[in-house]
Amino acid sequence: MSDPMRIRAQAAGGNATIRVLMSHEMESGQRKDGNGKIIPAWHIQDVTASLNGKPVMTAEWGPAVSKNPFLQFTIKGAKAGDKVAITWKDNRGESRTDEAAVT
Amino acid sequence: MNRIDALIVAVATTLLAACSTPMPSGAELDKLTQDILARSFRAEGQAKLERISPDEDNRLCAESDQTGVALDAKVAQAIEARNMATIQPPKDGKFLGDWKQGEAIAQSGAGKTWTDKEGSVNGGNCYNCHQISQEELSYGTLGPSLYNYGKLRGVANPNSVESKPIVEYTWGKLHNARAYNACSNMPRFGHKGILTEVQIQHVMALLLDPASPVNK
Amino acid sequence: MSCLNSQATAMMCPRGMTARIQIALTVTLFAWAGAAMAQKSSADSIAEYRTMLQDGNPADLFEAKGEDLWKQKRGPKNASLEQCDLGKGPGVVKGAWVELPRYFADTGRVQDMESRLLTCMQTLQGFNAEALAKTPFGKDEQNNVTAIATWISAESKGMTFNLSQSHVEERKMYEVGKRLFYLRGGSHDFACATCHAQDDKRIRLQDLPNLTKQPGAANGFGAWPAYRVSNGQMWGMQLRLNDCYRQQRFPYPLFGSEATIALGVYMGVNGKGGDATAPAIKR
Amino acid sequence: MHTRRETLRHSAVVAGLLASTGLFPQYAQAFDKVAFDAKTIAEAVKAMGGAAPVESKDVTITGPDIAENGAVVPLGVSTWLPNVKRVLLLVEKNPAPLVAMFNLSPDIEAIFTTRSKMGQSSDVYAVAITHDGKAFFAKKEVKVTLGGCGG
Repeated sequence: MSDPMRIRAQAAGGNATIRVLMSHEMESGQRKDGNGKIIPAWHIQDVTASLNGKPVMTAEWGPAVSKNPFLQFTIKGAKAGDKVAITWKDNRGESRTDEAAVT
Repeated sequence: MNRIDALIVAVATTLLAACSTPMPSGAELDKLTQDILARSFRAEGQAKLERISPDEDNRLCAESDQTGVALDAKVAQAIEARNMATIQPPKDGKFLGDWKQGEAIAQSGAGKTWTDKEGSVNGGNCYNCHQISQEELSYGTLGPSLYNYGKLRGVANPNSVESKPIVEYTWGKLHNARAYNACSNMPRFGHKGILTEVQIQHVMALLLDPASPVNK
Repeated sequence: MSCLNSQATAMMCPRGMTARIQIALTVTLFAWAGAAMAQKSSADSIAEYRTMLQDGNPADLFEAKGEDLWKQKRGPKNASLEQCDLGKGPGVVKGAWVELPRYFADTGRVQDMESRLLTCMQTLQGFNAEALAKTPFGKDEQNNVTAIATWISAESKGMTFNLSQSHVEERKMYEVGKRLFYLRGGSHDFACATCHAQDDKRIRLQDLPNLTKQPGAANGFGAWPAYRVSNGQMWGMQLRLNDCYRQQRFPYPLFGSEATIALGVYMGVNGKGGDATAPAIKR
Repeated sequence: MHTRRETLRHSAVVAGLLASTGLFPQYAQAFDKVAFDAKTIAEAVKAMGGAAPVESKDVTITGPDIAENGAVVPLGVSTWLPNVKRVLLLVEKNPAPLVAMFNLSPDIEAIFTTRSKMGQSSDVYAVAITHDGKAFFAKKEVKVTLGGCGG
């Protein structure tokens, strides 16, 4: 099972800046193991964000995003107490959702 | 007994009570360090335990480093003489190889660790400590810059008679730096079998060949 | 607003930008404005790169996991680590790390954070400390030890180092650590001191802290556990020293060995008064 | 200052990179993004008509000039162009150039930061695609250095 994300959502100037750290290998599919065999790609493909249950952002990622990915974006009009939920899905079909309140 | 003396005695008594054993002597601490070394490491791959039993040169230099007391001039000379005696001129008489291969050797930091396969090709680690060519921005500063090494020393033709002293000195320095500076931090590339003679020839070319980017 | 910032340049305030966006962009564009300035040295560029990484250190992920592990009932005895004595009494975590390594009367040894954690995992949770010490880095329970160490260090973030030298065993370990620090060996004649006994030196582009005194000692010692960008791994001090010795071409130092703990005492005492910055992010 | 030739080259590179993602059929033309001479670039850009990517000051790319480690290179994209549907981050010399694509909504700002792996020094591009299919881009060179002892 994957480890939880760390989500920081800070309100400022009428917006909220969202910083997310995800726990994921993000294997590129370009590396070889000790026996010279290609290590298959294993990476997050889709990221979605919602504010109080309403979808606000979708993203599609390639295998080049770094291991244990970091994402920062800004939600308009979000204020303290609002709930931000982030979901990722990887190319193996695994997914994870975590939630944080705007502070 | 005045007040200060009384205080010292009181403090000393308290300390002694708290720590039943007194602080060992320097020699005892040296011995303890050796015992701890022996208990703290295991051999792994090609990194055998003999690597933590320093030779006399290293023992003397480490002691000087640690205590901050410079080596006696005679001791330093003896270290340099011992190391000078290890330097062999190139078997084929050629001091310079191919600077391009020398650049690759200077870039590589591989070799001799417990994760390196025994007998794999070693690098020279040169850029870790020295600026060499101007193109490589990622260079260390533990050693002096070697940019324009040959040019600054007036080496227009490495095969000329005029260039002979600097060519031979550079060969010796790469082979065994401790021959010129008893406690140099530079690895003894030839003496310790880190680089082969052919590899040293290539690094020589990187530093001394007028065609090398180092001398542009 | 951000345009009034002393760091801002006219470039940060392009026409048509709303005030709202300016606020949101301040952090991101700070680096961009810097990038637009002419003739920056490579050292400046590297410093800028490091600054960009500071916000969003994946060590946070390990810190959160470590806190969970500390509180979770685990091991053969199904107990948490909440009664673990890190030197300031059972269960006291805050401030513990800036006083480690220290002498522990119950084990009769000077222990660093990671070796002390093994003691607690054995006595409280019933794990076999010897087996844990032999587990390779990055595997099984070793990952958990690293995560817990990450959390413990984070609980002391910003505090200052204050290692004890009152016990004779602590003073002995300092002296042994000092001797080990200067020990030249391996195929390349390297000592810790080869790279870490001078000010303002670097290896390749990495700054080398002078670990023999302040501020280098706390800067170096006080940054680990740290997230290693190059391999995406979290490294504790034991692994940090292990890999130093690997690169020194020495044999393999055992996990929690007296040698690595003695070096911890040497660096930690030298760093007295310096800030604890762990868990940091490193190349 | 960019010469016209450079501008055309960048436009063609971006078109080629967009084509390589397989997400934009309008760019899926026979591009050889490596060996261009000025004439073919001009022709290629002309062939794309209105769809040719245009370098724009209203798109910004953020990133370091030098990355100490290619495993983690912080990259950001932002734009204040109207009518933008999605923004992309691309690394020209990566085996798969598309790092990330963000779809906009009225609820978020067009500002994103993430981190990319880079196998070597390369130009990196931020591209904004509008609802009517136009592409606007910004470019930056990022040098990747070798750090550490390398052992």
